[in-house]
Amino acid sequence: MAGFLKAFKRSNVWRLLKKNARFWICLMIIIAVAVLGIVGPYMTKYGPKTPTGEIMAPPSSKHPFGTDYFGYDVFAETVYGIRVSLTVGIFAAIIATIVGVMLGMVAGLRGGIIDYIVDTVINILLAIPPILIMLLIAAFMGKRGIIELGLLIGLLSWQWTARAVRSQVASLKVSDYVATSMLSGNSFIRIMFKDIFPNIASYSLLSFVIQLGSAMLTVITLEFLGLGASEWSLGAIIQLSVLWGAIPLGVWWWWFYPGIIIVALIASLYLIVVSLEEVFNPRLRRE
Amino acid sequence: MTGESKALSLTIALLFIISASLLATITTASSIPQPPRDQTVVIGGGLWSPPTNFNPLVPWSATTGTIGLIYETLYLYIPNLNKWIPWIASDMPKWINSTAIEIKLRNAYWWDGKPITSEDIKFTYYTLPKEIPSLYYANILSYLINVATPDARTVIFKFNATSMNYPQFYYYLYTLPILPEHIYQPIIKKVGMKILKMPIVGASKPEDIVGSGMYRVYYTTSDTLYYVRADNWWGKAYFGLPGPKYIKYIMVFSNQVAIAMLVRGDLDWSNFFIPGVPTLVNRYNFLVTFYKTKPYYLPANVAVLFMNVHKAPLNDPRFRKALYYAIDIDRIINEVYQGAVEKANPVGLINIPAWQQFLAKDLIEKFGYKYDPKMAEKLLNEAGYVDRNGDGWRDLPNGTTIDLKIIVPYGWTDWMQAAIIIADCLKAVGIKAEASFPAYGVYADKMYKGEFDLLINNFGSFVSISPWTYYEWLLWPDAPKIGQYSWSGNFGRFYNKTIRSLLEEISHTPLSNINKLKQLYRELELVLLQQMPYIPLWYNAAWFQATTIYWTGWPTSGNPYGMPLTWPGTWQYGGLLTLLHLKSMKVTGTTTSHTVSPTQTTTSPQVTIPAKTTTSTTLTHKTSSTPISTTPAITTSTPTTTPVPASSNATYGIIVAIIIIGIIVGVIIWWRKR
Amino acid sequence: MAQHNIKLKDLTKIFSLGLLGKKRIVAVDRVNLEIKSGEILGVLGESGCGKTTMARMILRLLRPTSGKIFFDNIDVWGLKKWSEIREYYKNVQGIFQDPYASFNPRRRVLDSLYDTMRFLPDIAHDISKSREYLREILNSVGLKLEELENKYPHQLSGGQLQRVAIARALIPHPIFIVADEPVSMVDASTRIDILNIFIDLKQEYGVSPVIIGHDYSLAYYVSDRIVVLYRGQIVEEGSPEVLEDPAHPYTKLLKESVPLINRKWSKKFKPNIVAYDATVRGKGCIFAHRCPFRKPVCIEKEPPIVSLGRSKVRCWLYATN
Amino acid sequence: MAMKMGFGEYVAKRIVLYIIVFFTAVSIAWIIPRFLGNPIAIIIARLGPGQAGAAIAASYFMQAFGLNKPLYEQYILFWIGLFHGDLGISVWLLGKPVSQIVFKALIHDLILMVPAIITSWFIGNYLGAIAAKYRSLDRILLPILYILTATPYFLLAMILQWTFSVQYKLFPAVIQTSILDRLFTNPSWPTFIAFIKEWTLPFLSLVIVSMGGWASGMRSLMIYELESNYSRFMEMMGLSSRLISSYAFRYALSPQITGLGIQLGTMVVGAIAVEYIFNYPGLGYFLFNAIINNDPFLLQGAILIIVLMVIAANFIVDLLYAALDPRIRLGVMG
Amino acid sequence: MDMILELDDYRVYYKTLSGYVKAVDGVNLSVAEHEIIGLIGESGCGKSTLALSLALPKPPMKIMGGKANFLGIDLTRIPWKKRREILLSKLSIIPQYALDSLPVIKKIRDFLRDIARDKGVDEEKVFERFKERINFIGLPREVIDMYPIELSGGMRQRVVIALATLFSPALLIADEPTSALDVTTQRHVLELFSELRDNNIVGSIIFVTHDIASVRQIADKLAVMYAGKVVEYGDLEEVIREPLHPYTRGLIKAVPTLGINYKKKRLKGLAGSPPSLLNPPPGCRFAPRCPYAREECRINDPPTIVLDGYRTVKCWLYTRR
Repeated sequence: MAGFLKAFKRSNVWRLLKKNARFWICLMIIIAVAVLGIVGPYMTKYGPKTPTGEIMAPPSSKHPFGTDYFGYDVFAETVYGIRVSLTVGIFAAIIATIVGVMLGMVAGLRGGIIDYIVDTVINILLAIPPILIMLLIAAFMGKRGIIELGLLIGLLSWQWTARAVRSQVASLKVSDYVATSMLSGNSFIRIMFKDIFPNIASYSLLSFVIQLGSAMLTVITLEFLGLGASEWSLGAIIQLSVLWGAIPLGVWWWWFYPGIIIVALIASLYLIVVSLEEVFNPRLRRE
Repeated sequence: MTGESKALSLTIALLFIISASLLATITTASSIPQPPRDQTVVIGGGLWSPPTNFNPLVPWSATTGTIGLIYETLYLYIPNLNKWIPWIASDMPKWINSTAIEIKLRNAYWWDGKPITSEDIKFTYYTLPKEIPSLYYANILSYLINVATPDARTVIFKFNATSMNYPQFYYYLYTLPILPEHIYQPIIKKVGMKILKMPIVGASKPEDIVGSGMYRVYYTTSDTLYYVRADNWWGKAYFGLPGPKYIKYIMVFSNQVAIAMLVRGDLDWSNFFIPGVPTLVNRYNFLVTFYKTKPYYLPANVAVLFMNVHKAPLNDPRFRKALYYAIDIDRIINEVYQGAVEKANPVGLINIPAWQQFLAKDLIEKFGYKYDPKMAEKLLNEAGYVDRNGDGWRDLPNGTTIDLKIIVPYGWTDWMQAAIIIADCLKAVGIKAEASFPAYGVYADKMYKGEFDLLINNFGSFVSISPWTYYEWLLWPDAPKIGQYSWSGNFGRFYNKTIRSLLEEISHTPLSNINKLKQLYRELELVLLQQMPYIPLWYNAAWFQATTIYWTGWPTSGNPYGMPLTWPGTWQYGGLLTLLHLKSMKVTGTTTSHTVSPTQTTTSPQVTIPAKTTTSTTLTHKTSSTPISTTPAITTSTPTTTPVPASSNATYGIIVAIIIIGIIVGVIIWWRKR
Repeated sequence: MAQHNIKLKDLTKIFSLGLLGKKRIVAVDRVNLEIKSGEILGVLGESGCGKTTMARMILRLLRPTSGKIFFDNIDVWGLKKWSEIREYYKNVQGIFQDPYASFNPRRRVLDSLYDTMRFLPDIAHDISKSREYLREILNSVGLKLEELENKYPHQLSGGQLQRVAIARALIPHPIFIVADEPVSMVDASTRIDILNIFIDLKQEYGVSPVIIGHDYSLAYYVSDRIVVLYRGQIVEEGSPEVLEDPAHPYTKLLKESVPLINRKWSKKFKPNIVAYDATVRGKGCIFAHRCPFRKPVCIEKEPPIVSLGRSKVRCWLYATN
Repeated sequence: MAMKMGFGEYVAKRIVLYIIVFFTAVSIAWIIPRFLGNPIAIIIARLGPGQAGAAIAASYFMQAFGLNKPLYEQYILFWIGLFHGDLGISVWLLGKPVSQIVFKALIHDLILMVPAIITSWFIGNYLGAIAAKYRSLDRILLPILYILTATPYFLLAMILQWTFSVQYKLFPAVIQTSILDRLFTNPSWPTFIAFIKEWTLPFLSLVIVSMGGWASGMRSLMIYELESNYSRFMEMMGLSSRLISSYAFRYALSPQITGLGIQLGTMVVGAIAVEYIFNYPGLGYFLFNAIINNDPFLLQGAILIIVLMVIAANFIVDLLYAALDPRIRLGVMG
Repeated sequence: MDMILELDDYRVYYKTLSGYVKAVDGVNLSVAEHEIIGLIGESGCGKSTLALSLALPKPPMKIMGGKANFLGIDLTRIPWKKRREILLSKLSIIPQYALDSLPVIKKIRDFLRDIARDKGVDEEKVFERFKERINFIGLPREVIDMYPIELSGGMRQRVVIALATLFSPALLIADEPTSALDVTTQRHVLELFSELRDNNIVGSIIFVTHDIASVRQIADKLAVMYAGKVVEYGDLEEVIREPLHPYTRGLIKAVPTLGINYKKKRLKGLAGSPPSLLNPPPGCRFAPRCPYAREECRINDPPTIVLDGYRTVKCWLYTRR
């Protein structure tokens, strides 16, 4: 591992990344949000449902994000919300990436009927907005825990990854080195993991980050529509603020802070992908 | 132009032509002049589906106002004053003997000019339920033997003394709409039971319904219902005419829309639950509520926490009692409602005179139920509900884990928040509980089937002449087993022999026999306090906010003439009186043109009407000089409706289409130039 | 030395395209060929003639549409068990055109060799033994084991890498090595050395290379026997000398068009460069539309294979019908 | 080797896919609500007191909605009804035929979404092309574009609502559906202007967010295209960068056109939140209410129309794409 | 004879993260009027860089020094606007993979129109000129109304040639124009180049290739590049007949020709591989592979020695001391 790190540091990737200010800013934001979600609950003396006694108080040193209609501290709500939303998002992204990479690889490598089925499912999921199905299922799901919701989102958003992996693998499959590997007497599984996977690993990583961004967006939207995992997720805070008239009542801090954190997080994820793509792909590099 | 650009522009043009033609062919046949704003009272809160059904025989489907504005009842009942107002009846019902009641009628007539006679009353109360056994009030015949009509203005109801249900009959007196026999009888002859399936009875469209009330349907759209004053209403001689010439009843589904419309003055009379009323009342001083300060509203019904008493641990009265001690109802009231509702007493009798007299205050004091988590923990410990598996939550004595779920419908924000707080309170005493928000339909299904742990509901607990209606709904002794639909309010399936007999006896006791009733209710309440089969939480309010921009004369604590409700079937509680009291701001002559500018800071409670014309004008309303407002009354029935030629629709659609296509062509040209 | 062979029997590959597979491209058309051990077979053909498809079918990488391939009378595509397929690959190995594409860019080149070592379980289990073995193999292709240690494909030159590819194919001591354009991506100055390796393989190890290529003079240089492919069919077959004096009009055309270092093109000859549509095939001779010696029968009927002594030609010119 | 696939085959293949999509989506929309709860309960819940009446009403509605039939029969009847244009009666908006509701909602959606999609598509692609072309501008534009993409539709809607209707009272905060109705029943210029005012904010919310997506997509596509062989060749021919980028733009448009169909799907869903905030009576609004009110009939109807809309858009886009890209039009792919 | 292009100590480097790759490192070369000069070398020797940098020195490519005098203009320090004017009208380039270089979304006519407008030339004149060219090249006239994808690779290649010669440039640079073509088409295209020159449609041609046999067919002069430097230059016939530089010698020896079979004569290639241009060795860059290398060769870069007036060789062997 240490050797790998050393090699990595010497490599072009590291050299390019070091210079990329955007990458570091975005990474900082993501880390900051994650830290807020992990440590945040210990930073505030309020729980998400602890009445503070001040109703709809604007942001102050005591309540950095103000308090809401019910007199709860918005900062406390937000940090607890980040926890839930981020967990669901990460879980969903992991599932989507794993399923997408696996299906894409198997379909691309095996071809035939499996490929046809996967391709058709991908096309169906691309044609019907998957979030529509998510909405439907989420609405009628008895229990919407973090795991259930993560599964739901993950299992319905792998199609982009799968499609990209499938076409990459399909072109790798006819490549000479896979043929060489077969001539070397390697089995299908060995070829998949030794020859195919390393070549899509960096794509899988990028795909995971993109999936995380879009899963977060989906999570937030579902939460906003009241179909999220818990009453304290980021989207749910915003939903509650809308339902309780935060806009006409002028309680902008109630929804603005959680909202801006969501945007900062997702935008950072997307921008990191742009930076990484520039690093991995010389054609996109812009001096 | 090269091939591909041609293809592109053609496709886009096609897209727009499709949408434009859809636009042009949009339905709806006729168009009616928009009623002038200052003669219209805009109401919201009681319209939840498109105004298409006006059949008073299926009140659950009937549009609001069907009973009250179109068809009228014999009496009005004002719960907050415990006052009867004879409406079609001219006097209070008079007992001739112990099995007969006599009611005299006013000189009332239907819109078609025919008088409302005792035959119509008999038709409504006796003939109809007899001919349609599946009518919702057909059980009246179990004690109503006959209805006699000695003359056109006198009705005598004859009862079976043993099966007589006094509270129900009195309830029917102010809730059953009197129907025109001359219109309904021939239809029943022809279609029989199928009359229940007719959305409109005796007419082809709502505008042509023959009723007797003070408003008739003007026209309807899919989400708006217009009523126009029936200027030949019989009651003019007795009550005068209501103020607003038009009622515009709008369908709004969300709080934030209601708030937005209310503070802009687009909604005159709101029966919505609206969050932040204290803030709003402070900020917009044209807003009126019944009370100027807490609790702002009159109580209307009871929000009850139902418990599934067949499921451990909720089958244990000790556990249920502990729940009462554990739940901080005041917290819900303060956090969720900002004090706009009141805490319910442990049996849930609303603070209206007709109910309060039967509240056994001494019993309640003796039991001393209150928020006391220590007490709750003590009770739970005593009953053996302690943490047995070390997960931090209490378990059943046999070691099974307890995991309660409180369900309320998704989108019912105040209840959602309340459920969260309840779950929070339960967690505080070590009971694992979670608030869950299924879709309304799922919630209702679970509720009627009894497949739940805990839920909040209030449907049948509306204020009435007698607490019997409340208890009967809540404790319906014949509720079927869990898993089968029980359409009564005994969602928790609480069966108790004493209660069954007490309810029976109460129904057979005349309302005037107060002492006996007091005794019976006391016994019933004793059972409730001992068993705690449900927990009354707070009194849901008669949500009412009004603006004084166009209309004044709203009922307030200073002039509490009625409950200003417009929900279906509740107009008799004061909504009709409110309409009679309303005065146009224009008539009072304060201003001909006013501007609403909500005061931005709560510190300057300046009266905004007439307001200084500041830069921020949200709504400028010029008193119109449209012919309708100047010509006092087209006294003959409905205003003439001019069907707009279909071409006008199409023309408009085409204009819009041309505009859109123009924009697109412009964009294409711009794009081509690149 | 025992005689081994690979027999192609009516080998055909058709690529179906489109929704219902209506568009068909016949890549290999009823090829009958016997590849014998102990000789270097050169397959000569331009791009699109089906030579790569044929190689991949022999290497069991692409399933034939019809026809069969026999290795010592074993139906190659009838093999089902993985162990049998491995056994086949132990005897028949392959080398591809682009050495950089033939090695996984993410793996060290030696890893690929060690993979192949598993054909020899006795040696593979002993690290020092297998290193010795590899060293020997690499020496025979002119490489040193130490040069390759920890190297990734991109760190080697094309010539070196192609040598590694040959070494890899050589590991199980196969009977045949099918090399698809083994030198076309290698620099001109080193090409000949790679070809020499194949010659050495035959002479020293008894491996029989099948060298597929498009270069006229290279094919002449390296082959013991030559097969000329055009649009999926063998048009001419014989000793390398047929290239000097071809019989088939197509081979003639090739000979005239090929640039050679030691002569300039004659100005008289103008090659017919009419392109063909890969999806269209007439009834007659596949070369008929470009053939300067075309007779009516060429368009009507498929020509027979005519034996001319030193070569076999598929042409009506030599048929005595 | 060029793969050949005729234009007709391309279209046929897409049609087959869309038919599968249609059946799958509509069946899912039909099945899911059946598993949960009796939609009749919601009607009965409105009834209030009275055990006797409720029981009668329940049996009446069970029969009226055909819920007493076995499931497979209901499913068959559903499809039969569908092909007769009969989508049943809404439970939530009791008594109203679903077809009427969704038809009207569809029109409202078209009024909102078609201009929004087209506007955002044009502006977004233009911005993306500019960002790809001018590197100095890219530094500023790139983060902005991605921030826009990362913004949930509803958040932007709220920011706009707060800014433009609460702080500066330029536009009304919500749609009053009556104005929309009046626009159709009784059109007049004041109504039209009032409508446009109400329409502006939802329109902007949709445009600005999806614009970010288009622009960021266009940017990467353009960068690729500007590095491609033909761009190189054109540079070698000394052609102006204006012309080269216009070619690159044309190339990059093809995938963007394909994206249009898919984007429509996300926009429909994004529109749910926007319609919810602005009370705009489009399909998203009814879909959402159908979900939370357990109205299977309205749900089916709304999904059906949305799926049809997405499919129709995808199909138009496919044709457009084929028409624009000679590679498909001439039947050569790959 | 007038010189069209004179390169003097011309250097083009690539900027990479690890430093500069010295792809063209001090090249002296002249192209006279009306001559075809063949530029050959192995892959990675800098020949394509040299060709491309004259037309389009774009990052990461960077001109590091020297002069490139083209018709009196120094191409190394010419502003972009000025260069655009020269390109196509005076200096044209046919890029590598020319058959993929046409924009497929436009008909050739539309593409021509755009070129005409962009260059400020009359459209009709351009159409006329183009028709003339395709006529000359041997393409049907209908080509102008077709999409590039409707054409075969060879046809597209020739369309590119037609486009590049549209304004009769004084210098045409052709970068590996035939490597992706069939043998027959290759011959046609190659002959086309000399015909273009013979008919004065283009002035001079720099013909960049790795195939010495094809350059043999058309060029007048030959320049051999090795590792960023021109190692030998002279009259084509002379160089081929009597190569002076050890590299050229080895290269020519390594190329087989028809009639040489391994059984008759074993050819030998050049051992080793070219050096990395990131850190080239001091001294002669060919020294590590050179059979004649001496101590001196490894230390000092050999000078360019001019023989017979214009023939040059860059080797210590030919220094007079």
